Amino acid sequence: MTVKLCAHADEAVAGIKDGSTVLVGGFGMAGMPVELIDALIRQGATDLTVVSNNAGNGDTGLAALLAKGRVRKVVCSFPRQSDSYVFDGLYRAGRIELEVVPQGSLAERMRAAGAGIGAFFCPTGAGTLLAEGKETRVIDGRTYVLEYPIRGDVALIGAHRADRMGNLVYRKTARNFGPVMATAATTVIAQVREVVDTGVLDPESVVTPSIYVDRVVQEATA
Amino acid sequence: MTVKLCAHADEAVAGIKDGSTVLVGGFGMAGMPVELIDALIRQGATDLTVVSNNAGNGDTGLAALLAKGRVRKVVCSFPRQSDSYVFDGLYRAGRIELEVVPQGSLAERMRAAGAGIGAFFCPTGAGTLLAEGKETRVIDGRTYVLEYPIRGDVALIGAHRADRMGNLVYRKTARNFGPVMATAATTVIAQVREVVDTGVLDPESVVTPSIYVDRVVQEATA
Amino acid sequence: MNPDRPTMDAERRPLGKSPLDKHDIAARIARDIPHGAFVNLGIGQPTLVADHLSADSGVVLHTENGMLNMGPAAQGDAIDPDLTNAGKIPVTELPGAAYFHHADSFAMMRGGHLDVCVLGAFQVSADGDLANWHTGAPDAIPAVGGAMDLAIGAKKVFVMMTLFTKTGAPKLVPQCTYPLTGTGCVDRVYTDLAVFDLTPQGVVVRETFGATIDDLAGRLDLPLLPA
Amino acid sequence: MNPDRPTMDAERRPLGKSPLDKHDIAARIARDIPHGAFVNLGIGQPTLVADHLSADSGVVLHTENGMLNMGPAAQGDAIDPDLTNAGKIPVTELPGAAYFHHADSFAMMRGGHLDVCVLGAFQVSADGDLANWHTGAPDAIPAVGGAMDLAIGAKKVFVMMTLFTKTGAPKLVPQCTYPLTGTGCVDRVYTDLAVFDLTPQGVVVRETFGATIDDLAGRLDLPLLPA
Repeated sequence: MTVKLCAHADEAVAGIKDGSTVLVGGFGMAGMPVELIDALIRQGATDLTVVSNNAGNGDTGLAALLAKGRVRKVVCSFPRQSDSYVFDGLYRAGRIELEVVPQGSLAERMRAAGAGIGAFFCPTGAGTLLAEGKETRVIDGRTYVLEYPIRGDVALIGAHRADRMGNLVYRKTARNFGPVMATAATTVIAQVREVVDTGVLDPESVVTPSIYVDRVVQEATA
Repeated sequence: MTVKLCAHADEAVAGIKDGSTVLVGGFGMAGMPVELIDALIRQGATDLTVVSNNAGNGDTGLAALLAKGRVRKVVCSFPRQSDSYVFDGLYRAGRIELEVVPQGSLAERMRAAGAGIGAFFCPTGAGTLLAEGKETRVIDGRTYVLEYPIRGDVALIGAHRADRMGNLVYRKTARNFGPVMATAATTVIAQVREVVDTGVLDPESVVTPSIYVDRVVQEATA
Repeated sequence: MNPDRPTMDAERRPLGKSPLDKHDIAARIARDIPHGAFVNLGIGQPTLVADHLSADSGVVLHTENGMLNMGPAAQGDAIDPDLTNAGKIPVTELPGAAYFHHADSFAMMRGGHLDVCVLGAFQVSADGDLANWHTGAPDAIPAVGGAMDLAIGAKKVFVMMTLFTKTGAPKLVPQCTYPLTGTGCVDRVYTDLAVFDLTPQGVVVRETFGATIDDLAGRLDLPLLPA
Repeated sequence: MNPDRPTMDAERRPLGKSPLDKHDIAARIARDIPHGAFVNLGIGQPTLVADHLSADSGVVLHTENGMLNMGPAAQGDAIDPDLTNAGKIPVTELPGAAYFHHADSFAMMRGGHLDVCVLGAFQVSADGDLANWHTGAPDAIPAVGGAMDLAIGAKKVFVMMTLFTKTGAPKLVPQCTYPLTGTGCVDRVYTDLAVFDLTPQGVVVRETFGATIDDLAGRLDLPLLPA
């Protein structure tokens, strides 16, 4: 349905419910939707499951959401970083759940959710701790692990530009998880640096077509 | 490995072996690698399995390859067209095998081959003739069919422009199966309208990165 | 789209009084497509629906060969062999269009992102099974295209068909006898004589055209519920 | 890349006479990367390999966060927060680069399209099992990143590590004691003391640096075969 152009990040995150699964884009700071995360902190939803590559850095963004006790579970590939002390503390205190997923399986499981795939046999992690308890199958002599989709109620992503219909383009490696998450969530909210008129973006270069995007907000600091 | 820029389509298709599975791009004439197919006819490989959306039109291109008795089996979504008389005749005479695959499953099975997925549960076709004999599973109340990858020994695709490294861009709906087939075959051969210097294509807009492309030839008629 | 606007062709008979022709059915379907919906129109008669969507409907057309925001058929110099619809007919692009490859296009369909698709049918069963790809004739060459993907993918699947074959056999049936395209996938059936909702409670007649529910009940082999 | 060219730093000790430092190992690995190969260099020491690839090597670097033809680390004004490598360090782009999203990037890896990846390791077993993501310590927070995807994806997986830990324990072992990253996935191990091929016949010593095969055999708990 028609994209909603929001005047402020608070409007963009309105209505996110307690208990939601929130997909959060970005790889390090590249593509991280910082203003949307800050708005989510103000918005107040709690008991969240956050799916993101990392589990927060320093004291801002995701780390600040975690520090406020609003996240029940993190699904990510790499929680441990030099400055992931907020997550580390919560985890060691038993105050947050963690599901570690190999980075490619994390992306592919969200792609499966967006693409209507019920489950898929993936070679990654076969024979490792991360496949324990999962169904496996040998296909053509190779062992695969059955992986299920990861769906979001909401996706918060950062993109470079949107047009007024909600088509998105990204910039360099800030693209990362954004396009995949945009396919995998019921409500997709994009923070962009610039909103341009419809027709300005080259149709050959649109990465996330408007069909996937529900709300767009231009960065206040852009 | 480094892409080979070929001076002629005959050079581009050299070495295709009897018994190969050949993925052929295009949807109708859009994206159809006509010069590569003509070169394959001259090249002589036989006992081929052809994977393509259609099974040839009129008397040229794929239909001409079929007419010469060089194709053992066609895997496609839509063989029957107003001018598919070459295929129709061979099929009714029992001289060619046919595997009909829903169009999206055809694309997704090639994507799986390119993406290292061993098999996937797909909702398309569940409960129909095309799922007969296939493993099914109910996941979250919905019935899925287990589909396996389709790999090519060779892919013949049409693209708009290539750079000298082999990066490809397409044009409008001529993109169709090309990018997927490029990921799914051992040797990927692209017919393009123009070869440009490396650095000319916008890195944000490259659709098929050079890693997937083995040989490039500029159309003689371009 | 203004749901109250009349059909575009002023010469058409007013709805409800007499059976609809294919243009009337297309107009009737267009009225039910929500503003801003993402829609795929199947090959053949369903493409007529596009003619009845007003410019301000905000409806975005998808074509499974890799495009969103497809425009009308191309004429004259606008014909571009690189730009066709799923029926391989040259079309145009509207501002805000996007192109993508086949795997992405069908991921979009299969993943449930399209709001509506409109398909033709040989038969539809009371519980929403669809048969539209294969007559089952022994000498027929099977060809499915994207029909199965469309049938299971869109949030709402509308069927557009005549209610009876040329020989008078019902096409809305208790059980399909033709090979299925998908099971339990059809939400609503638009025909020349009536519009039917296929619900868990049964077949609900939403509207009739030149026929009464009793007329229809006498010719169909399944129970009909009033709206 | 000219496989005969010397290491780039003329001050390095000649190979073969004495143990290698990490720069020497990186240079040794660079020599074995074929011209025009598509290569992923793991986070940490493997990134040093890039310093030893000449401009005419034709090697194209992949970074799993969505880029091919990555250039060297960015300096000064070239630093762009939108352009980093998998270690989140600002990098540059070379002509012929391409960007793609995470699912496409890992499809590229998992699908076997990379020619070579170079990874660090805690342990490698004789039959190619790799342990490089988790110490197994009870208080460790598990974090795998893209290690498991890289381990099973590339056509050739090279490991770069010291042959012994700081306390002298072998890292090339009969069976890994640390949690595995992948099974049977390592093709070759480059260390400070030797280069090993892991073959179906056993561990083959291709080359030694300041040690003899007998020296190594005495310190490793597995049989070694000469090249």
